[in-house]
Amino acid sequence: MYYAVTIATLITMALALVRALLGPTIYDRLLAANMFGTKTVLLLSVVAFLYGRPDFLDLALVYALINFIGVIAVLEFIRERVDSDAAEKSAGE
Amino acid sequence: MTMAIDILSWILLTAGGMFVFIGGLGALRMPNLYTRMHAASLTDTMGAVLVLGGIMLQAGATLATIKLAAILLFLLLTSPTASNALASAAILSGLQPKEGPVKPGGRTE
Amino acid sequence: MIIILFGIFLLALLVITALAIVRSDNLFAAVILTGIFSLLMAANFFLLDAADVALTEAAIGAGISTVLFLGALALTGEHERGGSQNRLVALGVVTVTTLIVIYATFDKPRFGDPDAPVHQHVGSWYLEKTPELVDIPNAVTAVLGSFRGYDTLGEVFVVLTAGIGVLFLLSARTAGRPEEFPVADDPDQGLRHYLVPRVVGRMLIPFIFLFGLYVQFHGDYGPGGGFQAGAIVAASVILYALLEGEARALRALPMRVLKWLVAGGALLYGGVGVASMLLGSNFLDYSVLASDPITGQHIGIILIELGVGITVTGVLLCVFHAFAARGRV
Amino acid sequence: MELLGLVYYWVFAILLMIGFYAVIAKPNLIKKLIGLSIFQAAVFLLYITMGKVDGGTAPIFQDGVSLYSNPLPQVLILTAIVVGISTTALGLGIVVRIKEEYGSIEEHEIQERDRQ
Repeated sequence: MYYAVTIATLITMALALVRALLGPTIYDRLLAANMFGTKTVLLLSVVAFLYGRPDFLDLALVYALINFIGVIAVLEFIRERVDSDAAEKSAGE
Repeated sequence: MTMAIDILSWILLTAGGMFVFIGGLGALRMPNLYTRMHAASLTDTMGAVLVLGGIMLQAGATLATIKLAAILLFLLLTSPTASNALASAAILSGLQPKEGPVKPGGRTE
Repeated sequence: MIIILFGIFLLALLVITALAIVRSDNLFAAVILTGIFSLLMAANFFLLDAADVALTEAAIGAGISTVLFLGALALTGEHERGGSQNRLVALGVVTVTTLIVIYATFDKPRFGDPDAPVHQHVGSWYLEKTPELVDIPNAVTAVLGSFRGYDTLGEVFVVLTAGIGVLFLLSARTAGRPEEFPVADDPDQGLRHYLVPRVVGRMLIPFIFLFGLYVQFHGDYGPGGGFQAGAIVAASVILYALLEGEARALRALPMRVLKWLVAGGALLYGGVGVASMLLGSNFLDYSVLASDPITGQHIGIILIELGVGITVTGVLLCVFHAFAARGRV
Repeated sequence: MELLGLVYYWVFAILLMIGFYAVIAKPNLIKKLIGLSIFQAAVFLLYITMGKVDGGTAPIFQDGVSLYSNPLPQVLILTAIVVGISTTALGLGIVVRIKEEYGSIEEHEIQERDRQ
């Protein structure tokens, strides 16, 4: 049954990647990247049990803790850009 | 007893897999950013709860369960926060949510 | 078997992501895709039994590399002008080289072959001797800290040198700029108007820091060690800086302290080596640090891992502050 | 099975060349650095792939397990990842200084200004 969850997670990762590639706005990409992070946490937890080495859950814990720093950094970046240059439109491509 | 736990965790894992998949589908197919975000973030947290809950039942009362609970707690804290941050960044940059009905499968951008 | 299929699926995603990164015109989008690339790399490392490496990739790739690239983008602009130059020549070179390298892979030992040449020399010796000579469960930490301590010392000094280089480059004053740029506690700085990320982020910072310390000191028994811990601790301080503004982060950990951390960690590492020399053994041979050789090894590994962690934290934070300060001028 | 294992090496080759293409063909300096980090990642992947042993597990000793993957490539790559981010940061620092002096990070514009 771990395999079923792993396969579902992998397919969802592929779907999220397609969303990240399509865009169209930068926020869609960011949403996809964030989703990808959550999926990676699930994948790593499930695979740790699949391998029979549950002590490797530390890895999933790292991602659960610091994955959202990326989103916060982008938010800060966008805030600065909006402040400095309101004219530039944030169209993705 | 172990049989019951196995069946329960199997149900949780399958449901979690479904939720995860539906979230991915929603993030891909929904017509604009805010609906995509809705699909992705809601099913994301639900999927995480179910999958990690299912694994926790398998792990039993070990250190692994505590770690899984910590992972779940942090995911439940950070994932909605990231969605909130993302939505406010999108609004801030002038990407307004569209009102009114959307044609199925239609792209509104 | 089925795990290999999972791995190949992840590798396919990896190649697609890499292609998208190179093709994208918008550097901002490319940086976000780099984050996905790093997640895929970590998942692949984990499937290939490299838990320690996956942890390092997670600690570096999830936050810090995105933050550094964004810091540089804020200073240089995010749009790439002009397409590829000499596109056809480059494509030709790249295609031919790919084909040659793929042709060469047919002579490689089978994937996962236990008799491959890689496993014939020191690798298996390390696995055999670790329980006897160092006696810690994590063979990777044993090799990193003890058997190949010289190597790691070299790497730490490369990190140190890179950090010093960034400080030299970005602290230089340019003509027409004010000599001192005051770091004011601007209320608009950071994300203070965003209540939700700020509150949740502040709740998380202590846990990230604590987890960094756990990774640092649990490195002998599970995946972890100084390199990973340094990156995680640095990530927690960077999160603080992002949420509360540069000024507050600099008040909590001033640049002066950070520079001492950078030098102090490397000094601690070298000092352990010199101490073992003074006690009558070779440089970085920890066996003499205690009456019992194995206890000596344990003490030595904990000390040098601490040195590595301190230096990595210091360098990453110095680099982050250097980019951020440059943007404020 | 034989071919499935080789896929790892092929992906190494392809990633290596994708990174190399970005370095030689893209005029934007930051894009070159991103390409360089993809190149780097490909090398990491090669090392870790070679360290894998069939049926082995991560080289962290556990009771009841006798077959472990090779720890040596992992040690080399673990340190290389951290060194990689530091050197990338150094490269980004140089790019930022170039932008300040030349007003551009596109290779041909920089060369044009050099010729003046």
